[in-house]
Amino acid sequence: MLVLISGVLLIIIGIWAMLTRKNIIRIIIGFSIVDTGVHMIIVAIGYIKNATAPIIDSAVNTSSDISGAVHVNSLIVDPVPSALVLTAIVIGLAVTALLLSFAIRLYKVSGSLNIDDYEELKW
Amino acid sequence: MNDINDTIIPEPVPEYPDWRKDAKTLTNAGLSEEEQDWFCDARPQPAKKSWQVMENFLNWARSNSLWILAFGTGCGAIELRPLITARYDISRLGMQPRPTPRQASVFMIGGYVSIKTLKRIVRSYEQMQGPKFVVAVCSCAINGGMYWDSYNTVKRIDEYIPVDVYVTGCMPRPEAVLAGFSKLKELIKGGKAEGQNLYAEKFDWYKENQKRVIKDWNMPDYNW
Amino acid sequence: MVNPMIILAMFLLAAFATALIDKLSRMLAIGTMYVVFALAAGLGAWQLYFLQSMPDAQTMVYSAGFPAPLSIALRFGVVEAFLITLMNLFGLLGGVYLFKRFKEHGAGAIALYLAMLLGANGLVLTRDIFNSFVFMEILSISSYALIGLKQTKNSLIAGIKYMLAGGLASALFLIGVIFVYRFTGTLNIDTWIAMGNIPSAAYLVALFMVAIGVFIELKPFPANGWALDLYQSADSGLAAIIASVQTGAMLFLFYKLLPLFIPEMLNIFAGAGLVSFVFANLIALRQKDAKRLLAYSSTAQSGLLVFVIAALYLLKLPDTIILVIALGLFFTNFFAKAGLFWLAGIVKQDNLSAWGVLKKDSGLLIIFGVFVIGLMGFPPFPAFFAKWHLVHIFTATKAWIWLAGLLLGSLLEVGYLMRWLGFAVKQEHPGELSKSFSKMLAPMISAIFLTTASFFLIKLYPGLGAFNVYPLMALLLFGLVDYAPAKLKGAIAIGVLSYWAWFMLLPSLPLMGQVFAVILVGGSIAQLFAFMRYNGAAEGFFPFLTMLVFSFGSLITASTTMELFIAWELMTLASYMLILRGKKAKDAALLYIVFSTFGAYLLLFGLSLMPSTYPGYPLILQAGFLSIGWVAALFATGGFLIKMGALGVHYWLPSAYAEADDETTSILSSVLSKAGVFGLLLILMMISSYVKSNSLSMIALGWLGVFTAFIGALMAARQEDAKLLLAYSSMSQLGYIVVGLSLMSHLGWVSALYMAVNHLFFKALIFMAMASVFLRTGTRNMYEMGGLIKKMPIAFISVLMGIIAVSGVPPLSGFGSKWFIYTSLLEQGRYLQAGLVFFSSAIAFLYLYKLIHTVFLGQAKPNQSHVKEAPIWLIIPQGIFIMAIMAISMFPNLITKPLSQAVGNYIAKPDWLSWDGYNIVLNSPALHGNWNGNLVMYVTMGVFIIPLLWLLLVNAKTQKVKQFNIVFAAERPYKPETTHYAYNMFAHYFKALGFWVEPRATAFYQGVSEWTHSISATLARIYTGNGQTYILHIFLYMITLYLLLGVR
Amino acid sequence: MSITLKLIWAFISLGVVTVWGLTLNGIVQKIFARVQGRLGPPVWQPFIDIIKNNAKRTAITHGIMFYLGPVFRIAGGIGTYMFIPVIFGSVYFSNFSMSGDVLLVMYFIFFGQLGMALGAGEGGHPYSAVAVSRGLAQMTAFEVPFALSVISLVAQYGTLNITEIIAAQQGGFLQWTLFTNPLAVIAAMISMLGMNMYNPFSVVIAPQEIPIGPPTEYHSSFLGMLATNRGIFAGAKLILFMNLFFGGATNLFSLMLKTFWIYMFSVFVGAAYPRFRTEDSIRFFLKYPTAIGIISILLFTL
Repeated sequence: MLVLISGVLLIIIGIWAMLTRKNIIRIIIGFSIVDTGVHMIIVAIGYIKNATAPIIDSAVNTSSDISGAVHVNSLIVDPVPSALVLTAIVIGLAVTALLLSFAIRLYKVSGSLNIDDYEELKW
Repeated sequence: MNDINDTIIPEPVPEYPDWRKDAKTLTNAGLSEEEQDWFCDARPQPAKKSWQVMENFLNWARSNSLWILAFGTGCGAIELRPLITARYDISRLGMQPRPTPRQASVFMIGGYVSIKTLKRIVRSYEQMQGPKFVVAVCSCAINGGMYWDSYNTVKRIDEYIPVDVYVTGCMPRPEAVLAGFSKLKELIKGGKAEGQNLYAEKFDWYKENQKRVIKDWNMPDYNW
Repeated sequence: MVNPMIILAMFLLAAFATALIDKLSRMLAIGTMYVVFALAAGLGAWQLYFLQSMPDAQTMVYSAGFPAPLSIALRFGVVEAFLITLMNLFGLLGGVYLFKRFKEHGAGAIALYLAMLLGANGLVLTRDIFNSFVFMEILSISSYALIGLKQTKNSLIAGIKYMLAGGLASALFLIGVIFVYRFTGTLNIDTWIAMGNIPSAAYLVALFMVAIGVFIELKPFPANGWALDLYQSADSGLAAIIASVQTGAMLFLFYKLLPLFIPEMLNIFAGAGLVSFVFANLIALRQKDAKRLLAYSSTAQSGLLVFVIAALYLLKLPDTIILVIALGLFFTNFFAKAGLFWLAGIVKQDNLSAWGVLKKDSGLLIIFGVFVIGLMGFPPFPAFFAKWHLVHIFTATKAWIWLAGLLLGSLLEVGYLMRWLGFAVKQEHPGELSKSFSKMLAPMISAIFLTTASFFLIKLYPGLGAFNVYPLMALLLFGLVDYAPAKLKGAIAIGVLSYWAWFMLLPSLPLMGQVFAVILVGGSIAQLFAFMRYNGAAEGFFPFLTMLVFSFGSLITASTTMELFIAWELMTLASYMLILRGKKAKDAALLYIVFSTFGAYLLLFGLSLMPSTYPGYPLILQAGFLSIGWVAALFATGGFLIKMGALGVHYWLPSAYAEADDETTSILSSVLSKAGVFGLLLILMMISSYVKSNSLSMIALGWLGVFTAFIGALMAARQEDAKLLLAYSSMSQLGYIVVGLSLMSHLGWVSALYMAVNHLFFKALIFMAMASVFLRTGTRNMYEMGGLIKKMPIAFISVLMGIIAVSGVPPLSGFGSKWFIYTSLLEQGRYLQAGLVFFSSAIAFLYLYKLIHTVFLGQAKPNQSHVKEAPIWLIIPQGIFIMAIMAISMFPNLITKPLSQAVGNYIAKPDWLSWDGYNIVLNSPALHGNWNGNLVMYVTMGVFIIPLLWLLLVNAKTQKVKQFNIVFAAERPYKPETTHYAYNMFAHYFKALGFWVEPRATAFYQGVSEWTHSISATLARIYTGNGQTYILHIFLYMITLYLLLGVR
Repeated sequence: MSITLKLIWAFISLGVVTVWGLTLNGIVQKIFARVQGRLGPPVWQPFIDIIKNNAKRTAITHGIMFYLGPVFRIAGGIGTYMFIPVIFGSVYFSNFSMSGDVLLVMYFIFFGQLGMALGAGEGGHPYSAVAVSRGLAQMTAFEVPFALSVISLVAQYGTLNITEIIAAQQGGFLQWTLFTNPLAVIAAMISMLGMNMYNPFSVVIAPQEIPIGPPTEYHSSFLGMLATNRGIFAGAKLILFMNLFFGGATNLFSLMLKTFWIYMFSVFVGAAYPRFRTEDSIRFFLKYPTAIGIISILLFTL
């Protein structure tokens, strides 16, 4: 639950940063924070209290029936969100990287990182 | 009322140059090239009369329907007002003023003719349709009158357009003018008022006279 | 059955291999990429073919061999296959377009482009929500990176804005996904759908977040500032792909999610889509920058598509119908929008008014026209059929607001697209096109594809007769031979049209239809001669002329409302193109098309309320039995009245008539306006069962007609431009026709039709004669002419005959129409209307005299001394119409009897109307009267010839004089200009009655226009250009939608 | 009746109306003169004027339309007359009135006016065109009350046929439209003031201002023809009014009596009033007479 709340908090902080900071790099950092918040939420959703990691090892109490199918008897965390968050992190990373590279290019082209300086395209 | 003594019948102009020999071809000489397209350049031709009985009848009709060109060329034109209003009322003689020369048959020259007015008189006269008659009223129209030595007044109007009847006086009373019109009627009935044909026959002579006095001749020579 | 995995694998493989191949040869790498696209498109097509032969085949594929929850499911059904084909075809075309970029940037760009298409393909295929997210991100990231290839300031900042917005959208999406997963325990969409509705507010919120994540990517107004900047600044080739492929894929994802939404949510999204459609179009209205305009247009279109699928889903229509409609819209948009972006890259001009450079290449201009017209939803493009059905669906379900929004947005769209087309066709610009084969190929092929598809669509569409194809075929064929000399084309056109009219059109029609065929088709053919006067090819006339005439034919023969509407729209389109051909016709043509489209939408709505008809029998035949409701009649009437230029909606008429080419104006006025008469008559026939002459509505219509006649005549009398004068005159004359029709009586309709025929004859005659005058003098201002009777006697005679006929002076046929109108009005007791008609017809004398006096009489102008008679081609139609007028004047039975018979099929001829030889006798209890046109003609000839002979006898020797031999107060005139009484001829009249003709309609429409532009400008202010503001927009937008949804 | 006989009678009737119309014109001139305290021209003066004009030896023409203008004008006059039945019940004086009804007559009036306007236009004189524009403008206005009163007659009698309208008025003078529909008659009579172009509606020919208007350039036999038409056209209009509003005429004598007094109405008004400007006369016609005309229609419909 704490993870969930902190995830939400991170999202709010990130968005606050995106909306108030003028420096593009800071906005990107804000975006990154939002991303992290989202990842935390995902993880938090899959988490079940007192459960183990979704890896069938000694920590997991399993039993087999006659047909040989394996049954998991103890609580384990939902593996899917964990799998998802991995993908999401990769994607978030890619986007952040691209954002940063764009910001650098932009700085090279026009020498400013203040987002208010880029209002040519409008109306 | 009718005092015929005031009326003078003009003599024909005694001598004039042999205009047929000297005739210059008048092709609207006073006009610029561009303007020539806008004016007709046909000479007036003398008109033929129809057979006598018919002509007598028509002359009677003409004499009883004299339409005056309402163009007051001089101070004598003031006499036209009493003529057409209640006191003398020429309409009872079948006469009436017409505002356009096209429809008028009598041109009343009302006194002195300044050179400026002469231009307009010539144009108006030529635009009247024949047979057309001219009555010159006042001394000034006959011999210049009080403008005898004026630099800007013509003295003998019949050197410029043919005149049928002169009415003397300065100014003649309406009765005199009326008498002049009566004389004109007599002339028309007698077939003697052929000023139109005279003008057509002696056209070049008249033009020459006109051009002699009118220095800035910027009119067409043939004012149809 | 194709395993869709192959496609994805192929893309991945190619993307990775590119780096290697590029090392060998860059051309080879590019070639490989093209091959991959071609293969993928081919696979899609093959799958389509396969599914067609085996409709029940299993279309679901599981990636890991397990059923859904355990592995990722892909579906490769008909829709998916269709989209895959289209997208990869597009990828190929776009790739070819971007050839130079690839050549410059090499493997990176190629791989990114491949990845982008991979994302799109995957997005279409997958049935797994998280997988969708992945493909979405692949698509997005590759497009981000591609944008970064163009390293300009604007492009980079637009990229950043795009990434931030995209990132936020995907964050929302992701949170939503994970919460939904929490409730459902699976990521498979089909399983979600199968689980049905979970009654939990949190679940709804989660679903909402998923939906909004996708929706934001679809660039809804006003949360789309980033997208606009992106479209504007990105490379056109890339923008094209984003606008079509990316939007298409996202839309399909949205479509996949629809079954999950509760009705409230659908409602919200439909509403949001509609708002986006309307407002984006509204803002686009005042854009001057072509690419930004396209950006607005793209967002509007995606808004429309969201609206359509959501709304139709909400209405619980079968999936097939939703898909067919949505694909119809999508298909057109897909090609047209991308095509326009591509063209923008070729034109390389930001400013709309600079698009005149397109004129340098007529091929490109035609392509541009195809895209623009397709985008507007004109037939035969698929979008038309989609909109047609949408309107019918909304009408049937009484979804009035949606309907209104749809039509309003479409109207705005027509406004700016046509303005743009106007610039391209009319504005001169010195710039250059950046043409290359690779760039030209893509727009060319998509235009051809779009046109061909449309052509087949209209050909194969169920219930559409062959006649609907003729206009398009004519356009195509004459378009192909447009380089031929005008005289040859004219001869061919006249021959073909005459053959068609005589052997195919006339025999298939009832008498009333034949009457209109004679008016519309016959009248046009006679005027085609005039177009043969042009030396050289005179491009742009004959394709549209023949199209126009054929569409008249299909209008008359239309047997269903759809055929009627298609013919109507094709007619509008052809006439618009003809008007646009005029020298300064840009604005006039725009006004025309906007009003026409407004009328067409009214008509469309009216038609959608109509009952179904019997295909195969012309509507004009069925109209006697059909009965429609008054609402349908009202709207359809409104549509037709706009075409006729009735008072209040006449605003387009003067300028369109004035600015079109002179021969075109003749056709517009004399023929095209009669199409409106046809429609109005059709509607009146259908309501004749319950609306009678003394109904309030018909009396009101009568007054509308009378005032149209009255104001039209007054306006005509104060014009100085001869064409404007004639335009208002046409308006006035059509007013009489409306009055006649409004009588709903035998006599009234006969009078209206008689007037219609007559108006064709005399108005065409006058216009042809005036066309020759304009041709020779080079001006349309009447006061600049004068005295032309001596230079152009034939034109004078034509105009003389024409004005005698217009004014209704006996003995010419015009009196017949006046007689019919008065008697029919008086017979029905419409006394006051008859009085005002009389007043109007008296005012006609004012403008007619002004026309003939100031042009042909009075003083000739020196600069027109060279003027001579018009070429024979303009005289031939005049001859035809003079003969026609003389014939029907001399023998009125030639026309009155057939008309009475034609009308008699719908409203029986009363006993009290009879013919006694040429004498028409009226013996109604309310009115007795008679008219013997033949005898009047003889008497008039007699009383004319006798005085003439007398005058010739008495006046044998008449001196012909020149123009200045006039009595001029004993002076001589000096200039013809100051001697010609022409300008403001009826000043005194308007001193007394000027208050009638104050430009109220102008003020009203200008007010509407100004308000629209102000609103548009104000709305556009929300796009401040600041990236942070755009992020804020997205948030506020999300919150607003959420609040509207009202989930607690 | 054979067509030849018909033609002969039409000529005779035309001759009658010409003589009567010109005599009326002469009488009018006499009356105007007397009002002004003059003796005035003889009653036959119009005839002499016509002879004189036809006897002019020269004439000019500005072109074919100028030449045809008077022909149009007189054709309009004769034609209008030809379409009116002159004497009720007489087969000899019914002209060609079977060709059409009162609408035909009303529109045929325009034939001459239009032709004359065109001829005057080709004359090239600005005053002609000025006068035509005034005339047309005034015409649109005064035709409105006249049309309304004709419409009122339709509402009253249910016919446009002139003979039928006369027939409906037979049986004592109280049956005349004048007494059965006085408002319509008032409207029409005021409109007739405009048609006859005497004061106060004489701005068209305004001799002191635009020398006599459209015929400024006309002269000689052209003018003679126009003058003849003044007789015919005046006669035709008077007979039309007599037929519509004053019970028609059953013999030549009552025709003369009635037309004389109808004419005198506009003459008396003309002799007593000054002139309106164009816009004033338009306003005038479109106010009171039009209102009266509308009321007369409403009275018969409600």
